Amino acid sequence: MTATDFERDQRASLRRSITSKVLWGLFIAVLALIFIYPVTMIILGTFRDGLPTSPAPFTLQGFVDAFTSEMTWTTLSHSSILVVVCGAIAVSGGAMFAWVGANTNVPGRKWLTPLMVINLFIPPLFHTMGWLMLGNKQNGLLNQLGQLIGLPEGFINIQSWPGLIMLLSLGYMPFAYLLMLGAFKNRDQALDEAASISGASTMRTFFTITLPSVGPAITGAALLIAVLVFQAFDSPQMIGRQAGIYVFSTQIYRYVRDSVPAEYTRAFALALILIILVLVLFLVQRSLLRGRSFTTLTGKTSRREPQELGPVRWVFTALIAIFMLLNLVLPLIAMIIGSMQKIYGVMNLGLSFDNYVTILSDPKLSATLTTTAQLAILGGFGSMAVALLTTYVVARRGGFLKAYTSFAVWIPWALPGLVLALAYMFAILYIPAFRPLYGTAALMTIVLIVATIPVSSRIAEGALAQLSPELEEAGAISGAGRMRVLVSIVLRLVLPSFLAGWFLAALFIIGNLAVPLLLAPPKVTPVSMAAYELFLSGEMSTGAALFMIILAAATVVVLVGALAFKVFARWQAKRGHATTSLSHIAS
Amino acid sequence: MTEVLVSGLTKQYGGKSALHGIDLKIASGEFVTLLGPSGCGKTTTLRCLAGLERPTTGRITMADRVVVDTDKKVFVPADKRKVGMVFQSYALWPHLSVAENVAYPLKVARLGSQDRQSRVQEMLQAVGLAGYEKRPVTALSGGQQQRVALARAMAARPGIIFYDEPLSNLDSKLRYQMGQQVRALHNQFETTSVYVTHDQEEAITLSDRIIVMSEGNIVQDGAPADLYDRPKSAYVADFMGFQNILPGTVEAVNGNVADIRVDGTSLVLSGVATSAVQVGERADVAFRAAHARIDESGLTGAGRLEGVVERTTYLGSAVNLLVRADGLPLRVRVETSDLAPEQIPAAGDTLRLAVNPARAVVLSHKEAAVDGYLTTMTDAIVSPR
Amino acid sequence: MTEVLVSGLTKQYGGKSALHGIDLKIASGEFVTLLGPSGCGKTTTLRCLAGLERPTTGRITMADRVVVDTDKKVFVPADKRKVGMVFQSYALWPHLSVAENVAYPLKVARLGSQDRQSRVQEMLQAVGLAGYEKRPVTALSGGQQQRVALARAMAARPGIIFYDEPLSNLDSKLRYQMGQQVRALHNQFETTSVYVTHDQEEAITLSDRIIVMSEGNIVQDGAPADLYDRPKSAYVADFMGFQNILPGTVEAVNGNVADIRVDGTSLVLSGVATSAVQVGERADVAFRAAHARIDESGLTGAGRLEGVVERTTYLGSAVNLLVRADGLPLRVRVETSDLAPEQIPAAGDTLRLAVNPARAVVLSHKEAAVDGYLTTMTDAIVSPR
Amino acid sequence: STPAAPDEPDAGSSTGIEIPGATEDQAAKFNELYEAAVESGNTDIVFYGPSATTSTALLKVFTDRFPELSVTLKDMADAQILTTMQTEAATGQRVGDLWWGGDSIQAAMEADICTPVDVFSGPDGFTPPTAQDDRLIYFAYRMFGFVYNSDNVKAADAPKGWNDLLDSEWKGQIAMGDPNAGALRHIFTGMMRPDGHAEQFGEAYVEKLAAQDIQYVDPERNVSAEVASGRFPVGAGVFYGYYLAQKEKGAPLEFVFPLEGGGNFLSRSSLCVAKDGPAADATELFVNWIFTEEGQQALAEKDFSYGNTPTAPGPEGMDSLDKIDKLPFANPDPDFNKPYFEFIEKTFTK
Ligand SMILES: Nc1ncnc2c1ncn2[C@@H]1O[C@H](COP(=O)(O)OP(=O)(O)OP(=O)(O)O)[C@@H](O)[C@H]1O
Ligand SMILES: Nc1ncnc2c1ncn2[C@@H]1O[C@H](COP(=O)(O)OP(=O)(O)OP(=O)(O)O)[C@@H](O)[C@H]1O
Ligand SMILES: [Fe+3]
Ligand SMILES: [Mg+2]
Ligand SMILES: [Mg+2]
Repeated sequence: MTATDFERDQRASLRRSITSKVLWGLFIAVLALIFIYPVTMIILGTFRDGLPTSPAPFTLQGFVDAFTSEMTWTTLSHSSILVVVCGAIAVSGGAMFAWVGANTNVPGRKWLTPLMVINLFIPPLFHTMGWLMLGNKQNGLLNQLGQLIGLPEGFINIQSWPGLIMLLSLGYMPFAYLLMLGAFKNRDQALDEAASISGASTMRTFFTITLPSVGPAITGAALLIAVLVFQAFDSPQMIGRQAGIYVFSTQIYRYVRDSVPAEYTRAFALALILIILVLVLFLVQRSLLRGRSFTTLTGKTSRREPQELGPVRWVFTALIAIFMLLNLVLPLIAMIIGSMQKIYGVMNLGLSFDNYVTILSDPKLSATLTTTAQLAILGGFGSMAVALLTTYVVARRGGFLKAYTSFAVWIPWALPGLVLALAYMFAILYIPAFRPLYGTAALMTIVLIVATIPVSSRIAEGALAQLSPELEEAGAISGAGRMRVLVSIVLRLVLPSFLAGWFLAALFIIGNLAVPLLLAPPKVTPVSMAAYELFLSGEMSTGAALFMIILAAATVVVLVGALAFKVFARWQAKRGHATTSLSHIAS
Repeated sequence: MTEVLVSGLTKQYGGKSALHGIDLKIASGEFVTLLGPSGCGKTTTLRCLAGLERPTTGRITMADRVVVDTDKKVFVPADKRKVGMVFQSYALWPHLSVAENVAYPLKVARLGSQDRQSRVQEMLQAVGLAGYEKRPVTALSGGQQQRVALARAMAARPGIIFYDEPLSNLDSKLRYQMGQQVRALHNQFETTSVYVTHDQEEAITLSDRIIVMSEGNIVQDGAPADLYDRPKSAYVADFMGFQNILPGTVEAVNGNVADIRVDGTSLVLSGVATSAVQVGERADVAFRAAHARIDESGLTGAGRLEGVVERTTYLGSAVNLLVRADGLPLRVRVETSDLAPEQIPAAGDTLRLAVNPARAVVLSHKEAAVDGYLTTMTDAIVSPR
Repeated sequence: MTEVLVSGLTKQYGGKSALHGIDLKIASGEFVTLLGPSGCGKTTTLRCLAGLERPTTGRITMADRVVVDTDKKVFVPADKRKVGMVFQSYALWPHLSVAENVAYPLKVARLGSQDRQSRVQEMLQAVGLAGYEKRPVTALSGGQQQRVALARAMAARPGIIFYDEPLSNLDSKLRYQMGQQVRALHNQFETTSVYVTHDQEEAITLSDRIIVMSEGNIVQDGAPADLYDRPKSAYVADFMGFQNILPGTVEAVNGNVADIRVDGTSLVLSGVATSAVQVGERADVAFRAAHARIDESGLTGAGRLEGVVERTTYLGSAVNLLVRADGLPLRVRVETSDLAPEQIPAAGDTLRLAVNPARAVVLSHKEAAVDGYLTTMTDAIVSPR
Repeated sequence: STPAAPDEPDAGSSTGIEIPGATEDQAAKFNELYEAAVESGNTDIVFYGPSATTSTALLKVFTDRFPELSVTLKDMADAQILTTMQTEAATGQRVGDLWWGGDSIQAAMEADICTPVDVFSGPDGFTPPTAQDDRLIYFAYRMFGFVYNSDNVKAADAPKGWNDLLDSEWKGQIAMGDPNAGALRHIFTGMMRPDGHAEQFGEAYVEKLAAQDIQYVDPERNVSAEVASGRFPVGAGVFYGYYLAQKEKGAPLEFVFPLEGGGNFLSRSSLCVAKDGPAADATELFVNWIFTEEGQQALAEKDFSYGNTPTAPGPEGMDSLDKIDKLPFANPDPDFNKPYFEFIEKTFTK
């Protein structure tokens, strides 16, 4: 051994350790800036009235007001009812469909995943608008049909507690389904067979074995769905006032939009309560699962044959059909009709394509389409990239880095889009150097990315869980450096999931209304906002047409994507590679 | 307590047959093992018996009850058959504790809580897991999980228990212990057991009877010693660990002993014919590595040969030799306890060997039920023990 | 080509030590096996050597290069060490074909495309997978994947290759074949090999030297035959398959042979002391089931005993007996080739046995590095072969 | 760039653009501003308003007149406009040029957000009514009435005034915007104010109306569409412009104004001009254009409002302002409104 060799290695070791410290420091700082710092604004905002730029003093008033106001407790109880009831329905329904789709021989199960994915295309705004036309008490299409067959007048009233519950429950079911599908696909079906051998009937097996054995997936999905219901804005906003239902997101909206001047402290105090609630939910889920490992117990996997169900399977087929009818077909039909009416919901003025012509010939409206496409593509990519990076750090690192990163990316879970947007606005106002960011598309894009992180993270987790660290270590052993391993092995292997996640995140960005509402620059109008503005100005039928155009565009993207995927898969199959499918987004 | 009768059992997946008409009779209290290579249909047979799979055609009766009769459209599903099963993957329920796992079948059978508890205790005692009741099953080692699976399968005292490669995930020490436990519990509770494995040692050690399967058919069926000593086909011989299987032609028959000239050589080996053979007929002669001995007698003739050691592998108590005799590679195993260290043959040594004609077998090609098997067998030339 | 020196290697996870100061020297071209039960630190040692894990303290040099020196803050990561590794899970990259997998390390090493192709060809030839270049690795059987992993590890001609239980996923036949291939390739390319397994047969068959580990320490280190015949502690003896390990007191010492009175009985057994023992000292006597023989001589004295057969297990070429002698359960294995069928002992028979004193070993308690091991050993009373 | 050539040079235009009804001085000033705007390149005026887009047609008249200029209309709630303009003022990232809204323009109350504008146009001697140190400029009045579905309700049966709404026939049938927001709460406040119609309506009336099981439509602007679609037979407190937008599409709608028995409400349309707005010249030009003959005409025809100049025409077919029994205009002072708003909120919470 020559001294110089040794010294070289020693210097290289030092250099590596310094570079890695610097890079990690940078990583920590960026996470702090993007995820943690803006949220501290909420706490600050709770105690300080007005914008950060105004010289308002610190006050406990908003906080006290929030807790002494009866409205706060009404809001809390209404939100809680919705979360518990809708969460329970969405998750159990999603679990049932996931089980049907993954584990059984129910006819029509092959259609479930594609239909559920299509279902995700329909943003809540349009879903609600569709149902308003179908199910309003006075002249909803379904009520009119019902009257023809002799049902009592107004037998369906969508603008009511049951109506809102149905909308939210069914609305989140596709997402719950996709969250749990993977768990049902990967579970060992022998667990059910063992119960059957023990003499348990199919029903008993389902409730005592099948469901509990996917505990983490179910509670994980339940947590996410609960958070999403807490944050739900569009449906409660459009239905809640009529039905006298007040929830966190709509109340916060009222405080910052309908009170003049905006009551920030009350809004932030509500947001703080919401954050604490979500935190409690999160801790409950953690403690439920603590000390248990649900990983598959075996080395060898057993066969995955669908479970043979008796005639009962036709009941499930019927359930699939009913669900799709209620959640996809009917609202879509309503939207198609609505998009061709002169006045949304007015039949006797005839149907025409005027609204489509209006959109395509109005440069401002057609510009929203390109704006949205750009936002969705860019934001979806950014969201998936950030999710993948942070999830990777969480999966491969221990100690502080892991805890810190998972905490940071957890934050957007707890914040409704509106609060998130407000927090970012305050955050840039506080630091003069950031102020030029105000009113830029960049800021809106960043916040949209952050808002989509919970969804993208789920997908990234699923993708990385399948990636054994040994695949990377094998790369290191082969002499490849970190970056090379990351690019040539990790990225390459998660590519299919990445693409699926990108697409899904893009969809969520298209559907996001709360963030653009606060942060969109006047000349950058995403479709969700354009549609909401059309809705606000009584041009709902033009809004419906706008949605149909977006849906058509998304369908084309999916079809082209699916086609490309098929070609790719066939090409891979020729080389024999196993390819991962879009249903990957499931876990 | 449970006799099983199977007749004409077939199972097709898509258009492909996995079972080609199995006929089988399992006596009450018998311990029967299905043995065969991967993909031969062992699991399928077991699952048809357990009711987890719907046979394409066939009839199965269990303790005088018809559980499957495809002609009469009878199919009793698994939960109505009162059977037990140990899954290869254990299939323990991760959300339940050890005691809850074992108690589940008892709960389903509506056993009183008092009885249930004492039965769970008894079963855990039997598998040596008393004191583990409260543990989540995920916090157990592989062997312990295996034992819980066993206790669960037996808890409701089913008349018949199915085991699907229950030990294949264990290391050899644990495998042996657990095998013994399975057999002990079988004896104690007088159940009927149907056991699937692809490990011949396990099959021999545990079973009353072994059924060797190949591509959806039963190729031989008999007591372990029978199969071990007197395989009827090259297929079974290979499976039973005959390391040397040499094709040739019958030169002479004396009673049940036949002499075979090995193809392409001048070697003549004698062995017991496991079915009638005639002079001039094609047949294989097969013998175990341990049934050739170093022969200092200087005699020549059938069963004696000379060869050069090509490779010596030290195994502890024995050495494995690869000997080339008349161009033919032969596997020979010599116990070192018989030899001084300097006597251990080394590569390059010339050895004279004698094959024990009472232990070698002559296998008529007529019994080679599986076409084309011989051609693929070259892959299996060397076997570990 | 690569000598490895390890000194004072420790590794802590959280506050818990997985390695307690390993000192090790591996000669260039040696085939060394780390042997030990699950959790004893084999993988950790291997990963520290490979650079996948950062040791807590210690120094490692590899081919005269200091790759780890925690005092001087030197740590050369895996990608700079020029080593090869075969992972237990193969760790093949599913998005690459067979040839691409093998070519990856060569690409990283900037080998020209011409050379690369010919090297890949050569490696695939060596592992018997020529013609499989274009296949995706996912379309290979387990054994074939294993061989690709092997080819990949060796492709860049690293001076040292690490194997982490590379064969544990394979069935016994394939395991044997692949083990031979590993060794053959080791010889052919003259690499240094460090091999991890928990299977003593595998360790004995393949290695030049075996290192037995227990709870983060090395407990014995030597040639396979050494460990097989002369374990120094009950721990190693058990691991090496001594089915009978009996605690007792030294009664007499003659040269290196000692007589032990087994606790609680009047039995006296002789064996070779593997380290110095004195009369009156506590020691174990251990012997293999195969080293007791049926003894018709009628003699009595050290090493001779009488017992009643409690259980007979037919194994094909041998029977395992459980014999109760003076209250002590002993495992004895009798080759059936030595016996007529009617001579095979049955349960209830009284047998006279002799234990070969040249094969039995006497193990001083001082060598029982692992405290408390003897008390837990009762679990391991019976070993399969 | 040169301004587009006018059809025909006119006395009122010294350079390019003809300003109908403007004096020569005024026209010169207009063209000066126009040139300055065009020269600076800041030709797009950004409007913030709770319903800025309803003025699209009005602004078309303006941009037709000044073809190099354009407008961007941004609908936002009052509170949000305030936040936005405050933020823009604080960050210096000015985007909006103009707050364009109804009665309660808060931005004008804070000194740094808006700025006074010199109004030189209009009839001789005219100065528009202003408030908040001239930062807030009133330019028109918008009327609020009832709508009814003419397919389902005969003109004779339609409610003609607020008291008609108390008829049991309309229980559960009246569509209304959120009484806690927009113009409605100023209507109810006006009914209760001692300086308003307290003795005529008062709190008792408001309570009786709330007991009619009012159906809220969110947003308020959709009341006409909902009545047009047949969901509700009548809507109350509806801005005339919202009604006309649906009517023009052929909706079976009729508007009732003025209402019998008083209770007519007019909101004062007002604007405030952002301080340091990017298109300052164009904005000043626009504010002045509103008070020209053409601007006032357009207000009546396109925005369905009563203009603010003495000669301003009213919307077609409507009585002139002085003939209408009006509720008082909204009071911009939050402290003044507080007790009324609280009463309204309490009364209308279901
Ligand atoms: N669900 C299925 N669909 C299609 N083919 C199947 C299915 N299950 C089994 N097979 C085929 O049937 C044949 C028998 O399979 P089986 O599982 O019974 O084999 P086995 O003897 O248990 O093998 P192993 O030892 O590998 O478990 C195989 O060729 C297998 O590929
Ligand atoms: N990443 C880790 N974090 C904490 N403890 C660990 C980690 N890796 C290993 N250990 C612990 O260190 C000890 C040694 O583990 P190691 O993996 O080296 O065992 P092994 O001998 O390879 O066992 P096996 O045969 O089961 O693979 C064990 O007690 C293990 O639990
Ligand atoms: Fe084995
Ligand atoms: Mg099987
Ligand atoms: Mg290990």
